[in-house]
Amino acid sequence: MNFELSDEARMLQDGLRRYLADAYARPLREPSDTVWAGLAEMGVIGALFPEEAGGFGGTGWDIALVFEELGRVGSPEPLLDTGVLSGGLVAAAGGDVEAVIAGGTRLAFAHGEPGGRYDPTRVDTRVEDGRLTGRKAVVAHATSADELLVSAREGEALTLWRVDPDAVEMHDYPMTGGGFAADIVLNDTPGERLGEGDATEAIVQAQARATLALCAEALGLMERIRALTTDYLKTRKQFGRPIGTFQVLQHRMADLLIEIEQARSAVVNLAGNVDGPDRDRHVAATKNLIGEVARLVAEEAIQMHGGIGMTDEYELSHLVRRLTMVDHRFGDTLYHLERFIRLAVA
Amino acid sequence: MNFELSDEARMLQDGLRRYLADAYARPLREPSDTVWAGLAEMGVIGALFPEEAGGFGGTGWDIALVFEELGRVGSPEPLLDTGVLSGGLVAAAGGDVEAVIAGGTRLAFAHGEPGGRYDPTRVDTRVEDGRLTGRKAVVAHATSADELLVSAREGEALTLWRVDPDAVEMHDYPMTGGGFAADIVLNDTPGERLGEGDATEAIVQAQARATLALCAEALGLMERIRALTTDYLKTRKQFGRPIGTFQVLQHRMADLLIEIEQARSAVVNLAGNVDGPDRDRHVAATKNLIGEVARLVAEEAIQMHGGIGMTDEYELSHLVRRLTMVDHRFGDTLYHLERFIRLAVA
Amino acid sequence: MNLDYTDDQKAFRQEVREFLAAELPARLSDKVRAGQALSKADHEEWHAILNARGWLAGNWPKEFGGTGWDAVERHIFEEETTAAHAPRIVPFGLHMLGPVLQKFGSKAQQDHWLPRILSGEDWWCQGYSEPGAGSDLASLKCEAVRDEDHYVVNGQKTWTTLGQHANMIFCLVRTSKEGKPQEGISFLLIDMESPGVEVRPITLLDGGVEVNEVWFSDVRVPAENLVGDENKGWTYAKYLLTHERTNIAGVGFANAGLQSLKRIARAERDGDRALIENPHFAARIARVEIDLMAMATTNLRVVSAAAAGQAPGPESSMLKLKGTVIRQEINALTKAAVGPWAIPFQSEALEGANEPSAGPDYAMPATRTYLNNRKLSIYGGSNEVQRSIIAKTMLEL
Amino acid sequence: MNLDYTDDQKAFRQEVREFLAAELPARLSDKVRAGQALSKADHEEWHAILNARGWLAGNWPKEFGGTGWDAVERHIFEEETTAAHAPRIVPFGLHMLGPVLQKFGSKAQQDHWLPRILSGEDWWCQGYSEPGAGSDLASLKCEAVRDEDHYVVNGQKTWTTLGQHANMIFCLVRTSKEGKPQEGISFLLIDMESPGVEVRPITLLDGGVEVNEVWFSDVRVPAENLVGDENKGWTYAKYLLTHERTNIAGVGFANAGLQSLKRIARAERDGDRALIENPHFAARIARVEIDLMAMATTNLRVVSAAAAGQAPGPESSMLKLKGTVIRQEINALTKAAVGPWAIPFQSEALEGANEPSAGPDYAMPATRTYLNNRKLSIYGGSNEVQRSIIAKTMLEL
Repeated sequence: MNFELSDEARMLQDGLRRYLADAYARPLREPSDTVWAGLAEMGVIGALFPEEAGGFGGTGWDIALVFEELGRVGSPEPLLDTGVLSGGLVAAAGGDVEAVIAGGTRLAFAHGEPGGRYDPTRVDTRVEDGRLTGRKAVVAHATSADELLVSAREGEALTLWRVDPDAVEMHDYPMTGGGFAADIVLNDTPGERLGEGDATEAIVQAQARATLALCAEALGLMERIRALTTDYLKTRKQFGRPIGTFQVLQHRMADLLIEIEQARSAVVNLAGNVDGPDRDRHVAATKNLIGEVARLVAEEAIQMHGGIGMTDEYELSHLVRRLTMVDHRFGDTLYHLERFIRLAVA
Repeated sequence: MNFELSDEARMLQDGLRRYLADAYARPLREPSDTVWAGLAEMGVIGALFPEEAGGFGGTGWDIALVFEELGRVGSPEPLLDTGVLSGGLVAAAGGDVEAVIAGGTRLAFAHGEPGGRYDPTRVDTRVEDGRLTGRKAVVAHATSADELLVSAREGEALTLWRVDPDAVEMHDYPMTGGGFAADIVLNDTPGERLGEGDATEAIVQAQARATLALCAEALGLMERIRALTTDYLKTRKQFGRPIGTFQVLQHRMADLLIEIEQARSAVVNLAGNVDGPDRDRHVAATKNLIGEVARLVAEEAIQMHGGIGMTDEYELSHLVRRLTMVDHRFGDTLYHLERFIRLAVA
Repeated sequence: MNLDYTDDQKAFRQEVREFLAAELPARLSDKVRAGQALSKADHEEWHAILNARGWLAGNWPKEFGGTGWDAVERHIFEEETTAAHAPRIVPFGLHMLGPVLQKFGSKAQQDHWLPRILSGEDWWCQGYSEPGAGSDLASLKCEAVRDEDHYVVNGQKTWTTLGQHANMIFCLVRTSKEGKPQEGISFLLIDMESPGVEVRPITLLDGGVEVNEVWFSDVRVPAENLVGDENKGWTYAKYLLTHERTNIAGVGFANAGLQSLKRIARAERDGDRALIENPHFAARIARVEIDLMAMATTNLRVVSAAAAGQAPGPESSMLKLKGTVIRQEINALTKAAVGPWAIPFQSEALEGANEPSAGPDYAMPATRTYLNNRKLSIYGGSNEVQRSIIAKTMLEL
Repeated sequence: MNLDYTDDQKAFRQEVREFLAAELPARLSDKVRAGQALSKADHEEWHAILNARGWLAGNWPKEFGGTGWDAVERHIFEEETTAAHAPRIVPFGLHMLGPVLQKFGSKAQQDHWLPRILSGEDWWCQGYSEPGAGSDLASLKCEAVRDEDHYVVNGQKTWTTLGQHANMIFCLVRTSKEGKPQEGISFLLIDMESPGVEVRPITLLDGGVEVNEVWFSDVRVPAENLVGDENKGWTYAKYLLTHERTNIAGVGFANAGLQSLKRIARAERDGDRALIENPHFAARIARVEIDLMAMATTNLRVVSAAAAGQAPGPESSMLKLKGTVIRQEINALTKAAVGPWAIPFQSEALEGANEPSAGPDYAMPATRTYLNNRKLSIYGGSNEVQRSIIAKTMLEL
């Protein structure tokens, strides 16, 4: 049992933190090609892949470390979608992710469908003779992707296909947390098969790792939001004294701190179990807890800031918007509560 | 729309409040024959029955008024069981409740059975040729009752029977809120039929009114607990000043006050609807809300009192024990949450 | 005690319903139902319709052109208009300035300004908050110095809602620095078209623009625009805050929001069932509905007492607090209900522009409303301030 | 990073399990599982068994007869004994006084008192709290005046847990009224059999007697029973409070309580299903289990840091707070789970006497445990005090 970072991990963390502090010295709320190239160059994308795929990491601990740091600066880069979700699927199927690791190729996973909500198996897109027909909804970072990975049914089997983004109809719009998503229409669109057999378990596994990434990002966001709020409580004066001297706000901050510590432990639990036999129970527990704590932290941070916390211009707004969106990918608190009950309580 | 008490109601309230202030000047934690006689004499039992039954009230408003006052002093008298629940059933069946109103006869309703939890229709006690066989559990105030009312199945029908307490086997024990309850064994025990036809609706209606009584009592308990706690916050000093000057406790008291106000409105809602077509929805809503608020008030009151709040000797202990038991009769918060969903949400 | 409305009240409710059925333009109620922002012209159109019926000033006495309704009638009107998705009445002239002028203004001020509020000739906004003086209004700094028959105003106001539409602003300004902070504040009416007034929009968390900063640089204001006495503005402001707190519970908004939430939860699929059949989601809806049922009755109790002539006391703090908690919970549940459709951030789509998400229409405003309504617990006296008021007045702590 | 125990740690866990299987009397574990009160003899029996194995003083260094375990080993021992429903170790001598004597006591005091703790010859209790000095310990009044080679003690202590069994009490007493309130406090060991000591039981909310008032009237205490320096008792008390806070999270108790709750929820019928199949009840269990999974890891992080030599800091306040919230929620759910069987108030039944309720055995302690464990958030520094500590030390507010 060891909760210390290894020397390599510590180096990655230090380097990444320094790089991000610099890159986000002026806050960036939209993805940036420069930052993407910078992340690739310092090996951050490679840290998400195991050696056999050409990376130098790929464990749950690596994912947690990288995404907590990205969360701290509110980075909107498509690293989760490209590196963990789509890249993870390609690597698991034995595909080549060299270009992904090098930062040359960005991927997006077109999986969820209108009305499918959070069910990872609800796919109605059909494939016949290597051509796909169907609709995909809210595909994150679809417009900036060099290649789409699309899930579709071939008979009963859930299968994965590489599709050229230029070959589909895209309706794009901004996302609440930055970047663009798109609704996608496939109409007899050609695709190239990725992997063999049924991909359900591969998708569930990739989503479990992406959930870890998202939860770790949420942890970073919460840490940064907490720091901003603490600073604000020390500087802002009302009724003649810093509002941080009011006992009510002190106790509410103490409660936030405790809950963020819970969130950290939940991320640790998932990081240590994401590739193990107890994966599903930990995915459910961690995503549920993170969703609960994220709502509390976002709402309390705005409330304690008062008016300034409601403005777009202030740094908090972007962080809070990203944090509030965590509950809307890969299943929300209630979805995972029900899963946890099935797996652990009932 | 009118939230003012009528002159008669105001008189009853004033008189009852004065009487109880006197009767409970030294707190009584167990039922008292003197208090019972006093209540009967001033017409409090009669206020629970309509004129056609020999009373002079019997509306939801009357029940709410009486039980809020009883709650304020933590009275453990069996008025709910005798007056509202059993007496209500007898009166509804056209039986004679004169002796009940006069205070001469105390009744208990032997209805719930081991394993039946809160389901009012789960009755396995059988009746054949006017003789009852079965088990009843946690029959409140059974040992002090002059007559038992027992529910039993005759064929499919749910029926009611008057039974002599001396004719049954009783295992009695104290209740957490004061008074005694008993588990009862009926073994070919003779009974006298009360009313005709299936009694299910009559039982549900009597329980609805008893639920109102219990919720109003909880409201009175909470008012008294709040007053005790406020007083304590003003007198008790720590770190050199009254603990009521600490902002954290002020805000928590404000939240309690708001929730108690919610509880009052919930009781009003049920009082106005307990005999109407929207009864069941209001029973579910009010009992659920009271259960939630009662837990909050009990736990916060103990916490704000600190050590003294943990002692049996101090007045709070009895009030808190009674309040905690409200959730264990006629369905708890979760039972009524599910009922409310069925009736109002789904 | 009884919970029923009188026959007269029922008849009045029927009259309001018929009026709304006949006169509320579907174009406006559709926008409100869909959570779309209303334009200045939309607001003006609805105000004019109400004014034509004599129902614009529900809280003014008849002598000033108001309806003379009691609190229960106002409540019924509020319930029915909210349920019909009518635009809310822009409150600054009608609910805020109007009562202050009626109570503290001169006859000349009443005669001049009140009819212009009803006719729509003036659009008022409120100049109370300043950076550094939000919940702590008494510490405000914006200054007015008397210069013969004018005041010269310098300083800044913020959180000025819909200031971009307004031609007039009523302000709290500092006219003296002596005594306690609450003393030395005056209540001044300022023409926004005066030289030296600048309005800068503030973009909010939800991407919308509804509040503004207003800057004053040597703005000359005729002394006749002072309301009441110099340095007594704090008294008028407190009076106004009390008036602002009628309907502070927002029961109508909460009910409309709850109905909309249930519609969405019935429409959304969750696996093989409707979302509303998910017991955990249903439990969250049930809890907030149960709370709302109780709060609606608390509100009626206060309304009923007000109609009987009792002044609203600290109960309004309780209603404000519980009301915001309930509305914010409904907003959070609505955001949860739309699932992944909460992710699109479509300001243009809400205005009816290009490339909306393929998601259902009801999903579009969910995230923005959730974010925007975080303000409910901040403005008009934050919930923290309300708790302190309750502790002081009701608990005497 | 990794979450696995080392092979040595796994072997140790196995060793503890085997010991418990062989040595823990079923009579004792049955009582603990059923929530029954343990007698003095029960406690002494279990202490003697542990002492025979050399495992009684898990937090003492070997030189004083302790095990010398590190924090992880202590954690494993705690997990296994709790899971096996072993009696908890009575902490006053072993976990509280022991470390203070080892750190601040004289050699003579160590040689005399420590072996008697291990052998069970002395049963210690704690004299800290006073009426009016609970969370605010520094304001204590119980007074010790030096009279040649004795102190003369007058005053009152309260909340003295299991004082009815004790022959010795360690007290904080006021030896000076000068300076700050924390100054002028001394740490004194008092023989309970001295003339002038009176113990009065306090019945608690749950009907049980586990705490006492202790009164001192001109009690003469040999000066050699002063630990450390006069007027420095506050330092020793703070040290002790830190030590008391190891295992403050109560993960073992919470786990045992959760397992018991699930057993009850599987056994209880709720309509046509087991209670655990009621989705709303299951949700409440799930939420507390999820919280507990996270807290257990927070606890391990602190344990692991402690094993690596880091002193426990304000994290112990976080663990105390979250730990009590979780345990109290489990207690509340257990009370809810037993339904109407929560109503019987059976102090005698718990001791095995006559006329128990016909309800299932598991129902009997539910209400009493719920009521009794309200103390968790009050004693050992109330949760309010913990929040203030966290705000001060970790947020620097």
